[in-house]
Amino acid sequence: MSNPAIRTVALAAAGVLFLGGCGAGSSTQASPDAPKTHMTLTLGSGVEPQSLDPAQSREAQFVQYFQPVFDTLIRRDAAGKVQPMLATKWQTSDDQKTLTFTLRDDVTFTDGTKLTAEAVKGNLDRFKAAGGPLAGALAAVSSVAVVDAKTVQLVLSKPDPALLYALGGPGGYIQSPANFDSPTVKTQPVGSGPYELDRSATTPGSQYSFTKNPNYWDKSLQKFDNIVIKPMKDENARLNALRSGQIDGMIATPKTVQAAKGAGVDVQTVPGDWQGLTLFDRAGQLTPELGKVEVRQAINYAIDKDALLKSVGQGMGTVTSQIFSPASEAYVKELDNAYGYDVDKAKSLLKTAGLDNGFTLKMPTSSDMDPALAPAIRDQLAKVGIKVEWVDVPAAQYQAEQQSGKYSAAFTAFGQPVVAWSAISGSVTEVAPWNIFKSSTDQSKTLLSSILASSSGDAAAKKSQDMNKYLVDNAWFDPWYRIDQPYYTSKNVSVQVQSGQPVPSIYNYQPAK
Amino acid sequence: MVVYISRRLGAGVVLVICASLIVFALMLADSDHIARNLLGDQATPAMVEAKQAALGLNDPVIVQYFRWLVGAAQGNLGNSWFNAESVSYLLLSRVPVTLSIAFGTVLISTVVSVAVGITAALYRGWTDRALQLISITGLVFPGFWLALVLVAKFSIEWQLVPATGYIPIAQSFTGWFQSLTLPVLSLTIGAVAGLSQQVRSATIATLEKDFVRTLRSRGLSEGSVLFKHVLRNAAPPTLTVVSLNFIALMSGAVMIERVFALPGLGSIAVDATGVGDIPIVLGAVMISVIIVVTVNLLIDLFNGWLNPKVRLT
Amino acid sequence: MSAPLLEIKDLVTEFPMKGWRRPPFRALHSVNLDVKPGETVGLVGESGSGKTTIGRAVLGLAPVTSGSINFDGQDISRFGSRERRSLSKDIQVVFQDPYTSLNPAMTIEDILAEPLIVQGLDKRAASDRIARLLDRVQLPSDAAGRLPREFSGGQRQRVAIARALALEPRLIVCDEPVSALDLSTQARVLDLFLEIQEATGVAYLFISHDLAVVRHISHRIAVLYHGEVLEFGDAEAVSENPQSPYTQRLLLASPVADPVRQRQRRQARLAAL
Amino acid sequence: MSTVADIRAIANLTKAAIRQSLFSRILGSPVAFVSLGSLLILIAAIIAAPLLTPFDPNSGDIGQALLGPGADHWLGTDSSGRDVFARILYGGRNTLGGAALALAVASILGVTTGLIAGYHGGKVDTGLDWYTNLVIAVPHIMVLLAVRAAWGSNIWLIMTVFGVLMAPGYHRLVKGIVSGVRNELYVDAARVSGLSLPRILGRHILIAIRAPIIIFAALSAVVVIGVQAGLDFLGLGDATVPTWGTMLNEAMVNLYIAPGLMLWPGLALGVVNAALILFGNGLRDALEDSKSTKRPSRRRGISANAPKAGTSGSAAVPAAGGSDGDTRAGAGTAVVGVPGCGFIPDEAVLSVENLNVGYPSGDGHKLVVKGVSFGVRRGEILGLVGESGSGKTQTAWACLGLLPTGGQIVDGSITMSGRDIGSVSARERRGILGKKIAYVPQEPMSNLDPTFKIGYQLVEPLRRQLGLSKAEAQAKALAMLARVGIANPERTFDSYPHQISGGMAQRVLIAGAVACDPAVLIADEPTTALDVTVQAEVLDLLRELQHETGMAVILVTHNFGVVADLCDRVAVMQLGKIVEQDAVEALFSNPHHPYTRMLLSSGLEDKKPRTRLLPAATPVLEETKP
Repeated sequence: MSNPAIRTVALAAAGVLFLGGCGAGSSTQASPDAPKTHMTLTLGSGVEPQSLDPAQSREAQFVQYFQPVFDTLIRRDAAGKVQPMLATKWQTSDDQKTLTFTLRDDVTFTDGTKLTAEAVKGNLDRFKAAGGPLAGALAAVSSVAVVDAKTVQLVLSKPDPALLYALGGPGGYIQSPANFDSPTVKTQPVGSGPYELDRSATTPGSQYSFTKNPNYWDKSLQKFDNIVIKPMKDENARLNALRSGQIDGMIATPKTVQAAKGAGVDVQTVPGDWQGLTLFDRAGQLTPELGKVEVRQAINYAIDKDALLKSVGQGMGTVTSQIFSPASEAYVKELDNAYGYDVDKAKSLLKTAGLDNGFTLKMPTSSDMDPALAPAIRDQLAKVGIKVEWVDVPAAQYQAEQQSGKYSAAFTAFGQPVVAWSAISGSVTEVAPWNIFKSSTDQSKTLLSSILASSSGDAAAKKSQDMNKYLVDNAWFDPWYRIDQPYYTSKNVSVQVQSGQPVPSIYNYQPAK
Repeated sequence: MVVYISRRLGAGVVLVICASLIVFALMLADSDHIARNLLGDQATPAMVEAKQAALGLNDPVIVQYFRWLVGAAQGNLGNSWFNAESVSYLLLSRVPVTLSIAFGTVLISTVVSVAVGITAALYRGWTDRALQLISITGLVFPGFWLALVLVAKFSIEWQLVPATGYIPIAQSFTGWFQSLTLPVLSLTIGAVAGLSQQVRSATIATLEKDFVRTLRSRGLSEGSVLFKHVLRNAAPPTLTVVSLNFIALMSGAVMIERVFALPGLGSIAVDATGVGDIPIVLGAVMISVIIVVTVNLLIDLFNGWLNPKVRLT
Repeated sequence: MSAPLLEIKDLVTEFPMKGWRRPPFRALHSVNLDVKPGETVGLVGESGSGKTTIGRAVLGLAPVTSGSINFDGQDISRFGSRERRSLSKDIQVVFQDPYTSLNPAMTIEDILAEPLIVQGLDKRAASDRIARLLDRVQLPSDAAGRLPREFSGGQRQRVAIARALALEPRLIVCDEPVSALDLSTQARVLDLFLEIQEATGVAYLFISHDLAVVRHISHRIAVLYHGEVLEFGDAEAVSENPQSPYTQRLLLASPVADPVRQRQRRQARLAAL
Repeated sequence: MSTVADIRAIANLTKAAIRQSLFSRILGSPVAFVSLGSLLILIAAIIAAPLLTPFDPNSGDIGQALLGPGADHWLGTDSSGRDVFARILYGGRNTLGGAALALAVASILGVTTGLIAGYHGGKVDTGLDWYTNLVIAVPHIMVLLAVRAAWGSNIWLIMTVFGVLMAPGYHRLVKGIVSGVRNELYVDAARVSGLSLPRILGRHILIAIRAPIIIFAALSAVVVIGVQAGLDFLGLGDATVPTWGTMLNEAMVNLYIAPGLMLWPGLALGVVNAALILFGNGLRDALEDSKSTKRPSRRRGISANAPKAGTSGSAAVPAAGGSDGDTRAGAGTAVVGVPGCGFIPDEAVLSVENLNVGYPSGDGHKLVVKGVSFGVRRGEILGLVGESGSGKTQTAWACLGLLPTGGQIVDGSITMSGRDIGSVSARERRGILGKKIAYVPQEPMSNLDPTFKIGYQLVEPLRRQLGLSKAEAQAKALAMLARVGIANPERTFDSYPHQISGGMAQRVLIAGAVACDPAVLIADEPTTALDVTVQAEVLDLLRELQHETGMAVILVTHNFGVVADLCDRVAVMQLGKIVEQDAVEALFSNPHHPYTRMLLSSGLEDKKPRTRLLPAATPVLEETKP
């Protein structure tokens, strides 16, 4: 039910590592209070979209630019659970290969076009074909069929546990079919959402302005007259804007939490990324030493995770050794402590691997990593005899460099989706974009297919936990900790954090009482 | 005059071509990451390949460059790769911001520097030393550091002016003025430091000129001698410095833009260069070169008007 | 009579003008002159007359558009820089301005040693020679270690003369060498020029705007006006009995230091208008 | 950006720069000395880093992060537990080393091209000019980022490229100076001496550009360091290399947790910047001071400013004038005038009594005019004659109240219609100047403001002093131009100074001086810069004007011919004193003072050509450096 895209999209686009996705949710649905009239919600964002065409959209921080304009097929509530939106209900076939959606019949796009099954099919087909950043989210969908005017059927090539969650995000944005071939499709979005983009009050690089859709079908989702989103790359600039009353909400890093609290800003956190090293070259193609499991385990033992969390994460987070969110079905509590800080153990493991003299590990670094990380990792690994060679790359190219295949390991920060499969399909399967060296063993293959083959949720959960154990035992990764992602709001608004997303969805904001 | 101006503008066109070619060649020296940056982390190698081909990155450099040049000659700078908008729209929306900052800074720093520089030149002694000390202090503190302090006081503590952002003048003059106050102030302090020294030197040099004594011997008021005659003679070197300051602000104000979240040319240029948004980069180079050429031409014409001896024909 | 040491024939000098397609400025129109060994030829004229240009052309510092400059029977007007350098033994210069003709950053010794070392003298020989040169121009020998700014205008001009003498040239081009000096200093420097000529037999091409100075030091005088030689002849003849009306005017225009005679001259001049 | 700024100002100093040895200049300026000293100490500390700190700048214990200053870590630790002091020292290697590299590249490149362009001029210059314009026009930060994207973030590479981008500044500076120095006579003299081109460039031209380049380098170092820190601050530098900029970047990240981290790299940058700026300014000021000792103007020497006490260049100092002896009031009484040398006539329009003019010097005043007294009657022309350094021009300026900066009337009075105009307020003086007492300067061209039309320069004082309307003032100015013998007054009225000849310019200045019918005209060497034929005409004009208006004229000159032509009375000055004063015929026919006699005998009139002018025993007055 979750989407792998939550992971480092924020990282990649914003170039800021701590703004990744998140997992488990908070409790109640925002209840609509008597809305204050004529209120504008102004948000500071760390990113700016490349295009307002849903087919080119991304997850995480980007959703705030799209949600005002586009309704999704289904809606993720604050806890990350799927709820009806444009689809009032949906049904999954027993073989998990067919999904049937029933659509609302009272929805019109802001250009007057009516929402039909045809329009939904058009959007889904277009999303797959456009080759946008998240085109892979609908990879399992082999065809979309219009059953009748208000029923649409998705046929899958294989089961995809993450598909529903994806349809609550970019994969499920539905725009007016009349706009598909418009020359302004990237700049003047037309959807059926609660707000419309006011192009005249919008300046790329400066602000995106949205006004209330007067004919919207669910007034309870329109808590503001206007929404303004201002891209502000610099966290200090955002904080200054928030403190001086220019914006009402912003994403932040743990480093400013104390200051924000001191300034009377409302601070909330949502479980965020897991951070650590991803050891890409598990077969030792580039760095033969990494092919040995003892070496990967030694790396896990060599890092003083508590010290890192305390210093870099300001203690806001939980030390772990697994990549799965506590909210996901693959989570195994004991695995959080699988690798404690143990230099001697690490040394003896390296000795076992025949590496008394250690080896050199080349990894990319960029200025947008916390400046304390690179030296700390180098020093800690140096203690067990592993020499880290940091290659400085421009922040804007960091993600491209990580995925370039030039490095056998890298520092990564991944969101922790509620659906275990999202994480698995992002980093573990052979075609996963973050399985850079296509790592695969007989055991991993077996485990993967057994997850998909499981008929029940419980069985799948069991297999996912087995997968988790396998990954931890074989040290495919070196996770250090899960961070608590802070989000700040002014006294003018109240907001509920969104599980699985570093920033709250637009629906979660409301004027303060 | 017309011949002169058109020759200068012609040279400007050649300058645009050379400058853009240099930057283009640099950008393409390592263009592998561009498609990947565009597609994000979920892209497969095949998608990256396809994107690269679609952007024309697989063509020879010279072909790519000519494609751009032909478009540019027809007034079409193409669309940004990383943003759906057209390059001209994106850049032109930022020109007012940058020009507002640059003009504001240049104007205020010039007025202040002239006052400070002339005072220092006239009184010398301890006044001179005090003013020099103040202006040196301006050079010692980095602009962004000053900016942070100013925001903390003026925006957060006293809530006098907005902490961030830009408000177009068409929307609200007061808003525009307020949104520029702090950025201009933090840039001005550094600019005054250098410029006032220049005004001081030029004024001292002019005050030593023989004609100043002769003008005084005619009973002219000190104000008239200073502000009409000395200033006009001291102006050309000062103007050259002002124009260099202005040019530097075109892309050099990026730190200040970042601190105040201002959508200026500097930050779009820096961001575009970082990710490899070549159409924007080339457009930004073109705009800056055009601005530089125009500013230099205007300064030379103005210098010619000030000093008929160097007047050009 | 002996053959001329320097012979200028039909010398034309043009300077390119700034600006597009502007015709060059012709500073000298077909100038003819000659200087015999040991002789002083005075060039007199007002600003813009081309007198300095002639001197610079002889020194190779101004272009020769056409015509020839023969030194010792050899046309030097088109010498390359190497041949020109070899001429430094024969032709030297004393400039007008003693403040800018000496490099302010070099000591007197360095300044005087420069031409000597170029000619291959070793340091020791050079320093002996410098002591003799300083003595020759009546400067104290402790002057060698000092900088030009420590000296007055007259003393600096003596240094410049010493530099010109260093290579024992046969011709010295003197470009307004006394016009920046005070009256009493001028007299002493003129005395020095004469004394040196008597002792060494060097020839002077002596350029000045002041007819009285030229008259005093020259054997023959050439009067220049707008790039042309108006009159060239024996010093006495030119200054006592000028043929050209311009020379006459020049002569009358210069005031004499005697109120009574000056009144008469003024009246004569005003009457002539 | 501020430093490109200083190119012109620095270039202006060149002439002064080469007149004093660089080293002594630096020593001579305490500011420059102290700042250079502190820079050198810092550099030494950076080089000796391993001796000063046991810590590795790149590694630390993250468990020991963000400690305050203490016994182990003197300046505390950073967010990964590295020793801040060690990082400051080792970071300084990269920051200052990078800056030095950029400066070296920029200066080597810029100086070379500047030398070539300045010395050769012509097409080479045009081509290099075009190239510099290109480099200036390209947005530097984009080039740096593109280079970084293309070839990686190696600080040395980036700084090399930045050096290339900065080279145009040096190019322009050097070219400007060299094209000036190229025309210096000493360069010509070197060519005539047979020096080869490389030798001339090396010996004569490099020396001239050395000091300005050092000043410029000091100031542009501030820019380099600023840009480098800025790039690091924006996260565009190499985060793995310790520099003060990356330290600032780290401090920014931890701004709210450990604001103290900002302090040390900020301080290091501040100290270096301040030292560089103060060093540059100090050296510049030192050069400016020496520059203000102007050399005498073209044909005749008048020391425009306080002559400095210098070393006498010869043993032959006459009893009359040891220049070192004159630094205090009352000293140096060796020059004694003959009786009547301080004569003040009755009914003098302007009378000067016991005038002493001095310039501040050490613990007192250096007097340049010592106890001068004279007076001038209506309709009279008084000649004030003397050699350079005699104080005649200082006396004239004192009468006008227009002494250069620092100069002041130490004692004595200047009386005009019963009022001491030496001590009136600036406002009152402006009422007198031009109207009661006017001035004709020596160099016609430099005494007209080149940026205003001649008409404007005449009309402006007329309107102010006579309260005329614009039209009236214009009519009067045109009439004055006609009166001084300008053939086409309208055309001259509409011309800029550079469009007219020197003789005409002097007529314009005379017209401006006499326009308000002054009672006294002070003419300072009014014909010295003119050709003899023009000189005669200008003297005629002055005579006529004086006859017409009956004004009193004080004529300052060194030329006895001019005195004989124009003056009624003459005062001879020597070393700040009047040594003799008499009616003109009497003085010429019967000079009393030996100095007057010596001066008169130095003239060339009535001397047999090609004979000695002075007996060998004449006191060598020229040997006294003014």
